Formats: sequence, C-alpha cells, structure tokens
Amino acid sequence: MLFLDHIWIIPLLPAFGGAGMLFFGRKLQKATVNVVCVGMVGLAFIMACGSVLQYTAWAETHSHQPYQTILYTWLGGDTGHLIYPTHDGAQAPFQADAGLLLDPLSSIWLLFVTGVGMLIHIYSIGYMAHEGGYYRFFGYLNLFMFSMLTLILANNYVLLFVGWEGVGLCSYLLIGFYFHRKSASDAANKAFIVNRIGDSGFILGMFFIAWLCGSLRFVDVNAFAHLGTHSPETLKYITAATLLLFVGACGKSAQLPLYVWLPDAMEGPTPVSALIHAATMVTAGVYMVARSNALFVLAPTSMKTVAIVGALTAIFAASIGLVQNDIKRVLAYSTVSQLGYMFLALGVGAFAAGVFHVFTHAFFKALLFLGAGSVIHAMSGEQDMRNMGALEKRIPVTYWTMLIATLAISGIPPFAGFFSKDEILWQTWTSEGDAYRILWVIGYVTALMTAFYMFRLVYLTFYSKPRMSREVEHHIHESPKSMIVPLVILAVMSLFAGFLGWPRSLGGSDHFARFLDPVFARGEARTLIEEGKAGQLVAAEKEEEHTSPTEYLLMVLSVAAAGVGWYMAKRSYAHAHTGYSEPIKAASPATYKILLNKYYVDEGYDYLFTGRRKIDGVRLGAMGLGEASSWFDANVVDGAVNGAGWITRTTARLSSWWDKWIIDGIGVNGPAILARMLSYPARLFELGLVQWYALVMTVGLVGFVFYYVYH
Amino acid sequence: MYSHILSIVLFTPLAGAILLLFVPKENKDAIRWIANIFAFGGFLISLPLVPWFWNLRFEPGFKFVEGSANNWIPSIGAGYVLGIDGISFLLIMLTTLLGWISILSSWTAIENRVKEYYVWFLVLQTGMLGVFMALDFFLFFVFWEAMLVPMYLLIGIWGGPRKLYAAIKFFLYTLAGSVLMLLGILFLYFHHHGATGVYTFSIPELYKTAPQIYYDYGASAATLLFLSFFFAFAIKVPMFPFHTWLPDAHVEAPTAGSVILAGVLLKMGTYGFIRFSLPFFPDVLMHTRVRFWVMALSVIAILYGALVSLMQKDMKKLVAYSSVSHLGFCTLGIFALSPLGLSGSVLQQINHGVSTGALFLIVGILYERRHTREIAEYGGISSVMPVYATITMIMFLSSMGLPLLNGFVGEFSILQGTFMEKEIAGHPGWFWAAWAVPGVILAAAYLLWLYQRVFFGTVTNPKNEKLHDLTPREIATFAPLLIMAFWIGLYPKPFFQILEQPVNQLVQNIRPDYGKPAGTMNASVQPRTAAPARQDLAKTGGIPSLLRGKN
Amino acid sequence: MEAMLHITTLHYLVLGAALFLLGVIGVLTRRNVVIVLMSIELILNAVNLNLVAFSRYWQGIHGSTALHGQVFAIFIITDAAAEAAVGLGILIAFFRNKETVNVDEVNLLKW
Amino acid sequence: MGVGMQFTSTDYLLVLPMTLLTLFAIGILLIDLMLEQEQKWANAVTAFIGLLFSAKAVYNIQQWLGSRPASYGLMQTVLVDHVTLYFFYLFLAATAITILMSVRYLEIEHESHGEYYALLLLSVVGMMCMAAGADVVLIFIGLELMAISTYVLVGFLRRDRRSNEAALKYFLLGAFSSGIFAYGLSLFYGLTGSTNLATIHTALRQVLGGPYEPIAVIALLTTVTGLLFKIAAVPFHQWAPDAYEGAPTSITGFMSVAVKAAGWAMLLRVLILSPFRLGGLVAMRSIWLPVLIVVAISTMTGANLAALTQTNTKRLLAYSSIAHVGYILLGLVAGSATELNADGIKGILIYLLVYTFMNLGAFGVITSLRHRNVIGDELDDLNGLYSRAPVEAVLMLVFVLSLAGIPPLAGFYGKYFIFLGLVETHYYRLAAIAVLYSVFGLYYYLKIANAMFMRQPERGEERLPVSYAMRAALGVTAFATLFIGIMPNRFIEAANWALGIANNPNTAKLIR
Repeated sequence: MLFLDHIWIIPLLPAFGGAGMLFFGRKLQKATVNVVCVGMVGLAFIMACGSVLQYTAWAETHSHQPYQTILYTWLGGDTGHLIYPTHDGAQAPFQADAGLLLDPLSSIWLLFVTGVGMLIHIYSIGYMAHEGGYYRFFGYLNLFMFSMLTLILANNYVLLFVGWEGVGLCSYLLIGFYFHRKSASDAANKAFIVNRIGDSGFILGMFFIAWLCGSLRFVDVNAFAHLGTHSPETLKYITAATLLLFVGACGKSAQLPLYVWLPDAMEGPTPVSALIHAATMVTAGVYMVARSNALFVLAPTSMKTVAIVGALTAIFAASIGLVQNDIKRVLAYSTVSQLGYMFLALGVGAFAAGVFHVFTHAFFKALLFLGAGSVIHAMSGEQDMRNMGALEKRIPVTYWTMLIATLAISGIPPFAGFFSKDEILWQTWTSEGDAYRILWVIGYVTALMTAFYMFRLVYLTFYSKPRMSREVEHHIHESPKSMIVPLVILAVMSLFAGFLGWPRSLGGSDHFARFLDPVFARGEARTLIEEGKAGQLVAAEKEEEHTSPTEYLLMVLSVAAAGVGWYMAKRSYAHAHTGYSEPIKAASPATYKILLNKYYVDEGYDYLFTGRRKIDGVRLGAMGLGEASSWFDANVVDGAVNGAGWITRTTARLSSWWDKWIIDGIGVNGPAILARMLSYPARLFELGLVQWYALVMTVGLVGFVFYYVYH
Repeated sequence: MYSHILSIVLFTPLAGAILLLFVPKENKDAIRWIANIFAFGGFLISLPLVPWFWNLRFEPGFKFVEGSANNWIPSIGAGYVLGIDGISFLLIMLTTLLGWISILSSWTAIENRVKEYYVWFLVLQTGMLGVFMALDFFLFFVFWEAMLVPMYLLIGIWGGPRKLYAAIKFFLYTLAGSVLMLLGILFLYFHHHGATGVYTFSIPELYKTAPQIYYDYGASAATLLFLSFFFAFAIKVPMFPFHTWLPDAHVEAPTAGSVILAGVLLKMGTYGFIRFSLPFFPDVLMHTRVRFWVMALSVIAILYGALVSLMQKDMKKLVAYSSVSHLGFCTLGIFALSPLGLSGSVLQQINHGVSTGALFLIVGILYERRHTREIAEYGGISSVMPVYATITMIMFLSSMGLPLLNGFVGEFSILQGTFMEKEIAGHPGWFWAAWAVPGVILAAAYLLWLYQRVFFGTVTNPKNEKLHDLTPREIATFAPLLIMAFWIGLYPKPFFQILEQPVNQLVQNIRPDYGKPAGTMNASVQPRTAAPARQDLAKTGGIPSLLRGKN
Repeated sequence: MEAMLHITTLHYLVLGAALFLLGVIGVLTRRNVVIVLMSIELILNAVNLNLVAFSRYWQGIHGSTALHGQVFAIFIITDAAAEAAVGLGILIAFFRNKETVNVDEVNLLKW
Repeated sequence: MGVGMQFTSTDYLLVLPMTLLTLFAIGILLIDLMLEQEQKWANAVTAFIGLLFSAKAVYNIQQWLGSRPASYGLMQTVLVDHVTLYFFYLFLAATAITILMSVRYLEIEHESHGEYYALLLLSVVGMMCMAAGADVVLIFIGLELMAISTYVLVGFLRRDRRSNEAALKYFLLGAFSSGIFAYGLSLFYGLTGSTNLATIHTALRQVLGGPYEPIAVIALLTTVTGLLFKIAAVPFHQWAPDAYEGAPTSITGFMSVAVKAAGWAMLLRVLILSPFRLGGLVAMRSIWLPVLIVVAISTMTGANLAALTQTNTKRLLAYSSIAHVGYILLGLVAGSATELNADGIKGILIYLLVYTFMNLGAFGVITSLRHRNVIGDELDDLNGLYSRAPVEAVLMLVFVLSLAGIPPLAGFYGKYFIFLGLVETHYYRLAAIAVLYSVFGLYYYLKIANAMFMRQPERGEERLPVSYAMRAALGVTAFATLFIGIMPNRFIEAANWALGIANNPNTAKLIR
C-alpha cells in the first residue's frame, strides 16, 4: 500500500513547489522552475494513479469503505474537553482533523485534477515562455494544485473549506497575474469577493451541520444522514444547511446569481482559464454538493433548488454564449452553462451522471481553452473571433483537437460529452413531476444552443474567410511541442473518456456509475423515495427502466439537437467574410442586443446594488445614498471624499461621518468643548476685586444661614 | 528562576530602562543596542515559561503564583501577587514578542530623543506585562493606569501632526473608563469584607464572593457595578461606541507605538472582560438585556469597523478601524460565554496581535520611505518591492482570516462557539453568527481593495520608483510574525490545549448547567452557592446575611 | 413691675450683631482701603462686645471665675492692633508702587 | 474653676516645639543685623537648624506620649495627640523644604532678608498652635499668628506690584474672614460659656434645643466660614488664586501646603476635636455635613473648570490646589458620616502628607525656572523644558501626574483613601463625581506635561542653573512622591498611628 499510506504526500508535493517558488523563485532559472513545478505535479499525478489503484483493491476487501487517514488534529485541543452542545443537547467535541479521505468520488477528482493539471502545467511552459514573472505563475499554479487537492482529499468540511478558500485565493492571484492591468486586478477582486459571499454561506452551512451531527467528518455526517428517520425539525435544519452549502457552491461554481465573476476571470492567462475556470476549481461546488449528497437527498427543497438554479444557469449562460465574439468569453459562458448542467444532474438526484459530466467536461473544456490559447498564441494575442477565420490549414493540430472537443461538448456520439449529457437529460426526464419535464426541455434547448455556439466558434475561427490584419496573418504559426502535446492527449481523452460511462442501454456496463455506487447508491435510492418512485428502489429495476424505448428516443433527439445546432452554425458562418451578419441579429435585433450585453446583468447590478449607472439622471441604489451623503460631506463634513462605490462603501462613508461628528463630536469632544466654554465664566467669576470676593463670601455665608434658618 | 520567573520577566524591561538612564543621550547607537538587547532578552527570558507552563497546562488554577496576599500594603490588604493561567500566559508571550519586535522596528524610525523613547517604551513593556500577571486587584489597577503614561508620551512626543490632541484624548478617554472601575473594585473589596470579615484585593479571593453581590444587592446594583467595569474594558477594547480614540491614537502614534497599541494594549480590555467581568458578574451577564447589548455591540463593531475601514484614505486609519472589527470578533466570542467562543476569542486576540501588528509595521515601512500614508500616493509597489509585497499579501490574508493562516482559526472557533449556543439573549446563536459573518466578506473587501490600490497597477508616482525593498533588519522583524501566523494557522492544537482549562473553568463558573467535561473544575474558584441558598440570601439581603449564607 | 429699663445680655448681642453687620457692609461697600480696614476693626469690636457680654452672663451662672470671654477679648484687641499694623504696612508698600488706596483699583491679578 | 495655676513639666514639654521656633525666629532677626548681603544664607541655615531642634522636641513628645493617645496641657488649652504630632512633622517638613527652595530664589529677587525666615518660623508656630489648640482662644491666636506672618511673606517682594496686591487682597480678606470666624466663636462662647472645645462639645449637647437653634446655626456657619476660608474652599476661595499668583513662588508653595495643612488641622480640631476625644462642634454634624458636601462639590466644580484654561502655571496650580481641597473635604464628609470613619479621616491625613511633597515639588520646579529677567511662571515658559532642563522636566512630570492621582505615585493614595471612605460610607454618587473630576483634572495637568515635553522652546536652549539647596529640595520631594507611591505602607501606618488605628485593616477601627 505504498501510495495509499502516503496519500498525504500528494497535496504536499505541489505545496512545496509553490512555497519554493514564492520564497526563492526569483533567483531560479526557468528550467529549474519547470523541473520543480511540473515535476511536482507529475509526481502527484503518478501517486494519485497509484493511490486510486490501490484503493480500488483495498475497497474490495473493505466493503467499499472510504479510505481515511488522519495526520493530526488541526482545530481543537484533541482532548475532548473543548465541547459544544449540539441541537439535541448532546455534547460534541470541537475538532477538525488534518485528515484525508479517499473514496470513489474523490478518486475521480483526484485523477482528472492531477492529470489535467499536469497537462496544463506542461502547456504553460510553452505558453508563458515569454511572460515575466514566470516563477510566480508556476508558484501560483502549484499552490492551486495544493489547494485543489486538499479540497478533494479532505475528510471533513473544515479542511475542505481550507482548499475551498485556497483555490479562491489562487484564482485571485492568477486572474490578477497581469496586475499592472487594472481590469485584471478588478476582475481578481471581483472573483475573490463574490467567492467570499458564497463562502460565508458555506461557513454557516458547516456550522449547521456541526450543530446537527456534532462532527464535520464526512463519514460521521453520512452516518448521521443515513440513520433512520429524522424529525421534521431536524429536516428543516438540514434543508437550511444544504441551502447554505449550495450558496457556497453557487459562488464557487459560478451559478446564478453569483456567476458574474467567471466571465471576467478570463482576464487571467489562458492556461489558468483552462485549469481553474474550466476544468477543476469551478467544479468544486459540484464536488461539495455531491460530497454532501446524503444530506441533500434528505432535503427535497434543496434538491429542487439546485436543479432549477442549475437548469436556469445552463440556458441563461448558453444563450449569452450564442453571440459573444471574444473566443475566451464564449468558452467562459459555455463553462457556466455546463456547470449548470452538472447541478441540474445533482438536483434531480443523478449524482453519478453529474459527476460523470464533470469528468468528461474537464477534458474537453480544458482542451477547448488550451486550443483557444493556442489560437490566440498563433494570432499573436488576438481574441476577437471577428478578426479570425480560415486557420484550419495554418494550425492543423489545434484545429483537429478543438474540433474533437467541440464534437464532445455538443454531445455528438461517441465523443465523451454525449454520454454524460445524455445521461443527465435522461435522468431529468425520468424524475417524477411535470416540473422536471420543463427542466428537461430547458436542458434540451441548452444542448441545441451549445452545439450552435460551439460550431459557430469553430467555423468563425478555422473556416470561413480570413479576417485578420496583414501582419497578424504573417505571424500565424503552430504552437510549440509543449503546447501541442497536451492538446493531443486531451483530445484523446475527450474522445474516449465517455466510454467509461457507456450506458447499459447501449450494451455497455456503466463502469463509472458502478464505481461511484458506494457513494451515491443509497442517496439515489433515497431520492427515488422522495420522488415517490417506491417501485424503483433497486438499481436493477432502474436498469430495466433504463432500456425503455423512451430512452432511445431521447438519445436520438439529443443527437438531433446537436446536429441541428451544427447545421445552423454551418449555414450562417461557414463562409463568413469580413462584416458577416449574425443570424440572430437578422432574426430579431432586439434579442441580439440583449444577448450581446449579457442580459444587462452587470448593468442591472450596477443600477440596483452599486448604483454606478444612472437612470435618466436619477441614481438608484447605493450611489443614490452616496450622492446625498457626498453632497452632505461636501457641505457639512469638510474634505470628505465625494462619489461612492459599492453599497458598503457608501454606508461606510455614512458611518464614518457618524463616527466623526456624532460619536466623537458629541460624545467625546463635546464635553471637552463644553467644559472649556464653562471654564471662562468660572474664571470671570474671579473679578480680581477684593470686595467682590468678600461679597461672594458673605453671600455664601448668608445663603447657608438662610437655608438653615428658614427651611 | 523557576519560582520567580514572572517577576524576572516583568522587570527585565524596566531594568533596561533604568540602565538606559545612565547612558549619555548623544550615544544613540549604544542606546539602541541596549534597548534592543533588553527587549530581546525580555523575550528570551520569557521563553522558559513555554515548556514549564506546557507541563502544567491542564492543572487547575493559576500557575507560577508568586508573593502572598497582602504582602505589599498590608494595611489595606493589597499584595504583590503574580500568577498566570493559560489566557494570561499566551498574552504575556505575545507581549514579550511584540515588545521586542516593535523596539527592533524603531531602529531607524526614531531619530530624535532616542534615549527617552526607548526608556518610555521599556517602561510601557513592564506596565503591560504587569497587567497580565497581577493577581491582586490593587496591583492590577496600578499597572493598568501606570501604563497609560508612557503610551501617552510615546504618542505625544513622537507622534504625527495632531499628536497632542491624540495623546490627550487617548489618556483622558481611557482613564475616564478606569476610574469608575476603581470604585467598582472598592465596592467588591468591602463586599468581600462583609462576607468574610477580611479586607483583601486578592483576585482569587474576590472570585469567591463577588458573584454574590447579585443576590445581596439585587440585579440593578450588580448591573451598575458590572457597568463600572464594563466601561473601563469596553473603552480599552474598544467596543463600538467607545472606539473613537483608537483611530486618532493609531494615526498619530509612531509605528512601534501602533504595533504595541493594537497588539497588546487593546487586549487588556478583552483580558479584563475575561479575567474580571465574567467571573465577577455571571448573573448580570446571563441577564437577557445585558447579554443582548454586549452581543449587539460586538456585532455592530464587527460590521461598523469593517465598513468604515473600507472607505479610509489613510492606510493606518484603515488598519486601525479594521482592529475595531477584529476586536468585535473577540468580544463576540467572549460574550457568547461558551468554551469554544472564549478560546477562539483569546486565540483571535493573539492573532490580531500578530496580524495587525504586522500590518502596522507594513504601513510603517512605507511611511518611513515616503512619509505619507495616503493610499492615493501609492500604486504598483509590488513591482518595486516584491518581497515586501509578498509579506504584505500573506499578512493581509492572515488578517482576513484565510484558512491555514492564523486569522481563520480564531474567527472560525468564535463563530462556531457563538453559533452553537441554543439561545443568546432571546435569539438563537446562529442569528448572531449570521450577523457576524458578513464581517469576513468585508474584511476581504477592504484589504484586497487596499492591496490593489497600493501594490497593483503600474508605478504612476515617480516618487515610488526608487523605493528600496526590505532590509534584513526589517525582514527580521517580520520573520517571527510570519512564523506565528503559519504556526497558529497550521497547528493550533497547543494553543487550544493551553486555553482549554481556563475557559472551561470560566464557563463552569458562569453557567454551572453547561456540559461538564471531567476534571476541568478549578478549586480556586468555587461555584456559587446553590439556588435555595441564594433565595434566603436574597430574602435576608445585605452583607451580614452573607455571613450566614456563606457555607 | 417698675418701669425701669433692664439692659440684658440680649441688648448687647443685638448691638454686637449691629456692629458686625455695619462692619461687613463697610467692608463690602467702602472704596478706601483704610476705611475697609476700619470696618474690619468694627467687626472685631463686635466680637469683643459679644465676648464681654457673654462673660458677664456666664459669671452670673458659674460665678466670678468665668473670665474666658474677657481674656479672649483682650487677645483679640491685641490681634486687631497687630493686624492694623501689618495691614497699613502692606498698604504703604502697595501705595509706593501704585499711587492709590482705592480697593477697586487693586485689580492687577484676576481670572 | 480650681485649675492649678502653676505650670508642670508637661506644659513645658508640650509647647517646647513652638518655644524653640519662636526663639530661633527672634535669633534670626538679631543675627540678620550683623550679616553682610552675601552672608544671608546663614539665616536660612539658622532657620533650618531651628526646624531640626523643633523636630527633635516633637520627637521627644512622641516618645513621652508613648502608648498614650493624647495629653492635655496648659490648663486644658493644649491637646497634643498623635494627629497633632503628625501635623507638627508635616509643618516642619514643609517648612524645611520651603527654606531649601527659597535661598537662591530670594537672592535672584534681591530680597534675601532675615525677616523672611523669621516669619516662616513664626507662622509655623502659629500652625502648631492651631493644630495643638484645644481652646478656641489658642486656636484663634495661632491662626492670626500664622495669617499675619503669611500676609507679610506674600507681600515680601516689595517692588513687585503683583506681590503687593496679592498681599493686600490676602490681608483684607483674611482679616475679614477671621473677624467672621471670631464672631462665630464668640457666639459659641455665649452658648456654652466656655472656650474649651471639649467643654463646648458637652455643653452644646445640653444647650441644643433642636440642631436648628438659630443662634447655634449662625455661630456654626460663621465659624465654618472662617475655617473654609483658610483651606480656600468655594465660595470662600477667591483670595487663593490671586495670592498664590502674586506671592513669591516659594511662599506660594509654602501656603498651598503648610498653611493649608494648618487650616485642615484647625478644621479638624474645631469640628471633631480629636479622634481620641470627640468634641468641638461634632454635635452639630447634622448641620455642617450637608454644608461640607455642597462646598466640596462646588469646590471641585469651580476649581477644575477655572483651572482648565489657565495660562499661568502658578495660578493653574492654585486652582488645582483648590480642587484638591474639594477632594479632601469629601474625605471629611466620609470621615464624619456616621460615627467617625477611619478611612475618611485617614484619607485626609494621607492626602495632606502626599500633597505636601508633590505640590511643593511642583512649585519647586517653577521656582527653579526663575532666573534673570524670566519669571518663569507662565505656561509658555515651560515649553520645551525637557530640552533645557530634562531633570526638572521629568520631575515636574512626576509631580503633576501624582497631583492627577496616577498610580504608582503618591497622589494616588490620597485619592484612594478618600474614595475608599466614600464607598465605605455609601456615598456612591459623590465618589463617582469625585473620580470623574479627577479625570477632568488630568486634562490641565497634561497641559503642563505637553508644554514641557511636546512643545518646542521659544527661548534658547540654555540650561538653567539650579542651586544645590534647590536640588536637595526637589530630590526630597521627588523621592517622597515616588517612594510613597511604590511603598506606601509605612506612611499609611503612620496615619494609622496618628489615628490610633490598628494596621491590620480587618481590625482597624477608631477608638470611638
């Protein structure tokens, strides 16, 4: 059990790499940096494979228990004396271990994170070759790997949260990698803060769990969830907990309404977008929800919420993706949309399907981004598809790999995407209740859109007429080996990864789902109960239903959708020359405008929350207060800054005004001033005239006398 | 050594100060060296405490107790008694560490009246240590007030443009709080005499009788008494409406002064709450309205401090206000009155000392180079001073509570400790926690925004192009703080173990009904008499009845 | 009941009180320091009058040895003399520097 | 009344301190005639020796008293108890320090005459009579002796108008007040037929119909007026700032300390004869206690407010000393609230003790600032004092902080015992007011500290010459201020001894 016993080394490897880079990196040669960083991740990958293999062996003999190893107690005194009361009045010790847990779920993430991670590291060698801050970049990347691996391998929520925040930090650092660009650092801040909003939900959710279960270890939580029946009140709290967790997921996995940071995150270098904002980090939310499946299935409300949010996000983002011109933004929105798919899957209880989609998506989306990167590389930095075209022959490898990825994402069999996406749609359909049919429709339409915008991307980039300027065209060249190799590998994966989940209905044996059964089986069974499908408790029965004609029908339909999307894209863009016309624009300019402007969500946020935009001269939201207060500041509080930013900043200005003038003014300086004012009369009393003094004395005396004689 | 370790630690800085008096004030370097040697020596001398205390960490009661009650001023029953428990132990270590760091940090920062500066600083050091060590209320009060003087001079002499205002404000404001406390102390003193026929200021002795006041004089009297202490500590912390001395003091104070001010002085308030308010007035604290207000003020402080710091244009002011927010977390943890909240609170105090101390050093370093703290003056610093930028980032992260750094551990335990309470002042614990959580978001907002404005972007201001990166000495000042930040972040277990006994004991005394972990009860503080006994006390009332009600 | 006027202690007291008030009023109202001084003497004389009268009164009760009052009176007379002397001395010194004896011009020190 | 007319050795012993001082005073006057201008320091030496002798005499009395709390003498007119001795030592110490402070100062003022020291000694004699007198006659005579000597001392700078004026005002008001005082005493004599405080007490008990016997009330209030005037309590305080400002700085210190202490000794004597033998007007406590409370509050208020914006250091300290009277009065309030309260009275004694040192020290520093063409009593003269005279500056800091009552400095213990007494006697509101005013007071003390440490000197950086005598004076006062602050026990025990209280607080009770 060499690997499994030393599984804790896996996250530490990149941690060392990252730390080394950040502390000593500046002095190192690029070669050394490559060896260290890429080497670390490579080792991690090897160890990961080893551990997973050993685990599968181990699990056979251990009734598919998760493998858990605890290094030391991280939070808490480990004496059991630092206790807190749980919801049922019992006493639970405050504790969170630095402990790792390996089970099918984490194994999958472990594999593709290290794997894709390694590829992207290799890719970066070429991509970043000419960038400054080389060591910094790789340091951050390694740090990210460390956080991500912690997140995956954590055996309790707190440690998961460590990775959770860690990846957030690394994405912040990497988005802001070109920190001299204001847009970059803005995007970085936006990402971190929006994530923090989600995280705060996550923290509270964690506390609810701790309060309910008296522990934050996944095994304990699952045990708690699985034990018999729960009182309605408990279920209420579980719902609260799961919803709060989902808030966290929304932040991290860019779901409505917190998705806004992801598109901006494209400010980062392309490999970062590929690794963090496509393949790995953004799927953390999915992982966390899947990890908590036992709890989620106890809270139908939460499940429905997840499903609906997921579906809406999916179609919402996809529709935006239809018209974007920046190649990376198209991919960004497609990522959001695919994440929506995953949540839809989780929401309908098809955890395995969701995870499967994460798995496949990791490959083809990473591939797409890297391909896009390669394209941009070739186009010497150009990202606008309107200025591309006809690159098919010029950069053939990129072209072929990207084409494969596109086929995969559009769900054309037998490419990976087909299997996962089809599974999700199918599961949605089979869920009882009309609501789910609506969700299915949404998903279906999304699939169509996906196919459309992806092929639009392909056609505008590789076919159609060249629309780039002369000298750009002159420089076009295929990317170096270090970039090509990963593309090819990923392409292969996107081609074959789907076979792992080859559905039974097509004569396969759904290895993937079977592999995950120990994690999800009871969960899915539970959903079925919730959905009143008492008849289908057992997986076996599911299989029969699985092979129903409906499924084939749906399968055909979804492929058809992909085909339709492809065809439409071909028709409108195959021969696009400079100044080509967007079909949607032709159909309805209004819609096009709305889509192009992303439904004006950012603007809306600016109107409502930040108030950075006016409605015919009238400012709503924070800035409304802001202007009022800044007027006030200008006229009352001298030298106060005018203008306002976020709602908090405005409130802050108000409160600081309050601070300076009310609390400090009346509360503190007030008495002082008053005293000084009183001091002068008190002194004036001292006229300096003897007789006045004598008079005062006498009056004092007489006063006392009168008081006593006549009272 | 072993038996007098506390006295030794306490007076090492003072010895340094006295020695400095004999050095001619022209000989600046000698003065600097001596001061630094003594400050560092003070730290080294306090190190043996660590292993020694570690062995006793689960022992009940105060450790290393030195001197006997009434041995100082027998005729009023005041004694020179020192002793520490887990809480004061951590704070003492923090003090010795920060004292050394801040003295090291002012090597180049202070150019005029060097001798005076170091003398006052070392005196201040002794004063602060005394506050944390004193087991006699009279002694405590002496240190508590004496320590104001050097701080006042540090601000007033080496401070910025509005130093006079800031210094006097600091002195008067904090003194105003503590004089009322004196009356409270005297009341306890007489009450204890009434109960036991003994006049003493010994804190462990007062622990035994003070809680009875609630039953002898009624709730309102006890509440007034509670307030007389509360103001003293709330001003020092500072809690929400009493915080306005802080920004002024911080902005004007020299860097090292700010470090000590934020790192240690503020902790005296929270320490006072833990050491006095909680054990003395348990029933008052459990009183719904009181509890509600203290909790509400803490939450307000968290949000308010964060909001205000968000819009500051002066870095130092920003950090100062962030202290208000952080200390809000500390008080929240204290008044949650749960072991978890309390230990989190103490831990957070240490963290705040480390992180905010570092933040002030960071601001100070820029200030030393550019003599301005206007955020707008900077930008793109990270390309000029990469090492500095990295350290700053780490410290910002630790301050905003990023996991694996110290801040997170404290805030997490505080929030969980609050959250887990079924009912606090008529609201469920999660209600309070939920209100506090946005503070974490805001912390990220103001710190990252500050970082963006100062470090990111391109160097626009030509004055910033020539800035030289950290010198080895400056790095040396940061090193221990970085180590602490990572240590607490990665392996806080020892801290929790050190805190376990005192916090459990506190909660035991305040809420005897709280779950009873075995073997953490402390003999030195016996729980108050059982309810029936209280009843007849309440009926008969007055001090004499205590003589009856004592057994 | 023959209509003969008895002068009782009370009369002395009233007279004393009157003198006292006169003195006080004098101190409060007169501008000339010398006269103010004299008014103070007046007050002291009121005191003497009281003392002597009381001494008489108590002799009526305790017999002839109760002389405290008269002794006190003598002391006060002496003291009055001393005060006058010092007072005038101070006044002269003052007059040397500032050519006036008016109290209301003694106003250099104030506030 | 068959009182033996022949003096006993007791009588001689009890008045020996006064007698010695008187002899030395006369001696100085004689010697002074033969001294050249530059030998005048000899007067100071003589005076100092006189004080030492007197102190020895006091010590003898202490020895002779031994365990006995008190002893009468001179036909019951002198009552020497431990409190008296305590005050004797206090007067002597204060005077000694004053003499040390005076030598060089007078040379600078070109006013070094023997009379100065003679008058100092004589005023001390007066104080001793006030402290020791059990008979209003003696007390009154002592009062006048002290007062008259002080009038002259205040006006000692003959060429200085401020000095003249101060003397004149002080004199007029002083005489006026002693007139009123005497009137009250005469009424009491009328009511009780005695001038002996003990007898007055017993007699009052019988005489008093209700406590509101009008004559008695008037008698009381007039008397109290006289007393409050001497300790300069609002509204009988207004002479103080002017006199303090105008007087020679050394004398200002002397007045603010010794004269005030004497006033307190007299106050205690007249109101509560002695802790060992209650007497005087204690029977009318129900009347004078409220008066004292009102006066105390108005004193703290008025003085603190007026001090806030002063620009003249002497005047500022004058107001501060008035404010301190307010606190000490509260001590008396607490001390006589019920039966005599040990802590209250103890508060008064300790307060006066520490106040003597710290206030004299403060005035000493100001005196040392007096050099050619600089009077040095304006607040601005202190600017940047640290750079000119670091030692003085630090000492001044110590003194003002002690005045403000910051531990661990002597001043704190004065306040401490006052508050202790107030809390013990349940005057919580008064206590609260007092502590808040003490914070208030800190403000103007800090103004001095600010000037010395945080402002830049206007004039050159030239160092001030400080005479050895002055150094000694400052050294003693500073040492006392610090030492009492850090090791107060011995001094508290001294106060306990004076009041005949056991040192163990648990058994500390006044004898009656």
